Amino acid sequence: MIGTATVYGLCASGLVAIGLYGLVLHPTPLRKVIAFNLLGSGTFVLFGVAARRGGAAGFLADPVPQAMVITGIVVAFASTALAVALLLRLQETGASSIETTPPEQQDNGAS
Amino acid sequence: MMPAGYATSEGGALLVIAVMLPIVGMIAIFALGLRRAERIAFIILPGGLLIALAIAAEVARTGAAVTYVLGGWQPPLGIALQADGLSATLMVLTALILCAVGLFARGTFSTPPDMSEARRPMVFWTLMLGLWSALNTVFLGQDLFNLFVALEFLTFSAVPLVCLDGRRETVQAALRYLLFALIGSVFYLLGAALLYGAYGTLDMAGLRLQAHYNPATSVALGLMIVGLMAKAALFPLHLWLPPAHAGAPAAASAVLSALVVKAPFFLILRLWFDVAPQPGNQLAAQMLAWLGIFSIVFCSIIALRQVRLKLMIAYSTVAQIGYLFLVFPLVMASDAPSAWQSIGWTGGVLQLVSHALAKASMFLAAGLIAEALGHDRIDNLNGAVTAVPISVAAFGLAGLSLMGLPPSGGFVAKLMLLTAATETANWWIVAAILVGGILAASYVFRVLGRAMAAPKIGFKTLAHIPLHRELAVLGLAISAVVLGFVPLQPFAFLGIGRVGLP
Amino acid sequence: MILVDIFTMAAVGAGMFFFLAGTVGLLRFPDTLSRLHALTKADNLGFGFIVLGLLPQSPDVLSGLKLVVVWLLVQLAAATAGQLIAQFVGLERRRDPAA
Amino acid sequence: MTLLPDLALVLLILTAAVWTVAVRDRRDAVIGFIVVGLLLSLAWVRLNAVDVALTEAAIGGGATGLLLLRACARLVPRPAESVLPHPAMRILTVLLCSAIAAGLAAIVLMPVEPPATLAPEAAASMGELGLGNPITVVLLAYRALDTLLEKVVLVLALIGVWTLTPDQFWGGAPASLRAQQSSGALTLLAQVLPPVGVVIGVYLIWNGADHPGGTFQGGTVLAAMWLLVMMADLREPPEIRLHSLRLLVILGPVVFLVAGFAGFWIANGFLSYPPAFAKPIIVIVEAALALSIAVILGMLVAGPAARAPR
Repeated sequence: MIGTATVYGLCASGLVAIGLYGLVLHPTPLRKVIAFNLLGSGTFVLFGVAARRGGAAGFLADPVPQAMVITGIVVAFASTALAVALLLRLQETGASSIETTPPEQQDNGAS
Repeated sequence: MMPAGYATSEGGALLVIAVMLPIVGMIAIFALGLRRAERIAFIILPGGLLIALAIAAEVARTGAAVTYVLGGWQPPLGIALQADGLSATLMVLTALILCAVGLFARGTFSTPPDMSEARRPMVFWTLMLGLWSALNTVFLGQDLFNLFVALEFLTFSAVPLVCLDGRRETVQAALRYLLFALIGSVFYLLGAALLYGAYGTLDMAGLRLQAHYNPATSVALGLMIVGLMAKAALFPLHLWLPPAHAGAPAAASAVLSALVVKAPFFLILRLWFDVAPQPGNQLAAQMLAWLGIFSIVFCSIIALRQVRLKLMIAYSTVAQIGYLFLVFPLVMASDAPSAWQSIGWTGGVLQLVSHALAKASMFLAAGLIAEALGHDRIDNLNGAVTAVPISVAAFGLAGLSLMGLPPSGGFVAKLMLLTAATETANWWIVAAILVGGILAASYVFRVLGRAMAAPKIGFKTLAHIPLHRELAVLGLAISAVVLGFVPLQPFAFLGIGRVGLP
Repeated sequence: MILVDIFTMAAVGAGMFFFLAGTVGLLRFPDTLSRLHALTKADNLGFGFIVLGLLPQSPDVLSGLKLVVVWLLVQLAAATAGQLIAQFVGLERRRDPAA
Repeated sequence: MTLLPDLALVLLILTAAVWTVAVRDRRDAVIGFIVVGLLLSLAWVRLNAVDVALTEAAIGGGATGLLLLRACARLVPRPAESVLPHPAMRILTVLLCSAIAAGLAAIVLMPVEPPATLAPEAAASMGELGLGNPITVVLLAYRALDTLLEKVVLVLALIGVWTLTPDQFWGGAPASLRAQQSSGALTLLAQVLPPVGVVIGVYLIWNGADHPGGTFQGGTVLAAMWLLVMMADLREPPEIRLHSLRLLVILGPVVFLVAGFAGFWIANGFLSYPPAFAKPIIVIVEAALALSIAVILGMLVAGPAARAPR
């Protein structure tokens, strides 16, 4: 018997796969960041599924994983903000992709 | 099912202070900023060192783990912090290295007199303190979600340090580092979600009692370990590390290479020995060791081919981290009564500690050499020994540890790993340790040979290096050497507070 | 009680019809401005009907008041968004009259 | 039959997610992502997680969406946006992703019986604190350390973003958020909405003690109001050297820390609250945190300083 939680569990698996695909294959950082957020959302839904299944003692769902998800969403936002700031700064300094020459050939001057 | 309860022990409050003190300092700098950054940091640094030493002393005195249950809420609902012998050791190590790095950085990240606040000092010192608190949380945390927050805390402190100078290459390196770290975190969190769904707890002690082999547990642990591998830069997930560690200012590189990459390894160690159902999976252990072997051999060869000193040291970090992953099959095959009484375990921990000291010293020495010569091209290092003799000496002493030559902590660590590998007939690991040592010797002597060579005509030193900075570097290198005088046997201290498992 | 429920069903049903019509318009109309027109009209009416239908179901005056506030806020936001999109379209047309 | 709406929603979410990853234009991808976020908040309601639904709508869809849209606007357009790598690499990635998805799906399809949960433990201790919303209790009592550290992470993220300021601009203000074309409608909205929005934000924070809502949701609404005012050009982003700004950023963590350390004297240790005063302490901490969150979110969206200090 498939319940509501299971349906969303499958949704979470799908989101993880889609997000990971984008994260690995997209060459530009902005698209990678978007894909990372999809991947993160899938992970959070997985916590939500555990929470929904764990409803007991008068609670419709287990509050502990739900609270974890709230913390996780905020951290994911902070990561996105930092990544966006980095990629905008990268554009200002002249590069537009994180795929450039291998590090061995880069000119890392004295600090 | 409630696991054996945690109880706040006598010195438990020390753990809270170890985590919170750097945060207080960080907040104070952020709010008061304005020229006081360095002064505040130099109040926090010795304070934190004292706390770490006190915790280690408390663990040694009581012979048991020091515990603090936050808010009195019993795990798994609440969160507990716990210091056992291993975490206390790593906390002292962290405090020592941060103090040395602080001494090294003193004066270089101070605010110019004509400014009310400058970017680099303010950012450097706040992030350093943030990093410290994050590392302490990683070493003390007992709850997998709490540890996720700690890992993110660590990432957010470490990434901006990489691009402190704002050059294109370093911003690029920081972005790549951030993306790898985020993938690692998400994989870790995925595993945590699966474990919660299966057992309704993320407390390590609770999981240890309940966990058994089933698809959920295997997939969860697999995802978590892969995620942590990306953060620890194990081959083939190491590509982010060299540009990031080479691009950061020397003081930051030292901390990143010595400590930050050790945190995810520490968590892999804990997942493997404290959470996963025992005995561990043979195949997985062999795979981790093989990735370690690849790290050692490939990245040592790449290090040998580097033109820049800092990139060479960064590749050497990836290689040296490879040694840590040899521990898993060695411990599993050992016939010691518990994992932490095996020679492989002790060797692994000692490798972690001695590499941290040696690598911190090496990066700082490279920083001073670069400051004095104005560049860090290895082929052009002639005369470094006349400009910064103490730093070159420190580089050489630290090099002993990387090569595994006596007397040094690295020698003892590698000898222990070698002994464990021969005892358990893991011949590939024996070969990797020997080859790794030869390769490390080649790249260290290549640098030393150049640095000791007579200066070229027209050679002049660009900057005068204050003595206290060179002494901080030498201090770290000597500590790495002194570790070479420890007895060649498992240490009881590292086993304190570890629950007895076969 | 029955009468109230029938009223709710009728009103919410009407609201859903307008939403459906708006969505069809959004998908089928040829250019941005007429799509926008279809969407905002349907939004206003559809959402208004749904709030109207739900009002008699609210347990106390405060909840009813919240519903009305939600309706007002959505109106305000939708109107502004519609304005901004229309302005953007105008800007594009001036830049490229062929579009 | 009862699963039909859920199945439809899941299908919509996955379609929007595929579109987000596959579409060529990056602005379309951002819009796709916002759509996923909004649909996900519906999914959270279906998972009986109203608190998470509010957070997802406010931060996941709203704030992240705004951040990404702003990034799109500032990035130079690139013709070859989605040049896909070698087919072999793509096939390999598809296989890897499918394997992970299949593994997760298989685990989801084999739930443990009885379900693993901490709900009974969470319920048992709720009475001691006098709060009605279990999520707030978990966030501010049982797992207060996580929440405290996460606030510090937000401060660090802000420092990280500020690190990217060019040296000559340190201390100055971030780039203006105003649109290229001023719009009367936007200005009107920015004048009318904030008073209402601030009330709603405060309501969410206050109400969060006993009902869905709380610090993050309320704080994000406050941040949204501030950002709206900045976008309508009624206010410029503040200079990052401002003392008052710095103090607002750390207000939440400081109040939380003080409450935590006070526990050593007035209760049983760090981050523990005396039962009689638990609720007022938690509400004060939440209020301070929400204010800091609002300021930090706003400044994170505004980005590093881009003008020299005046």
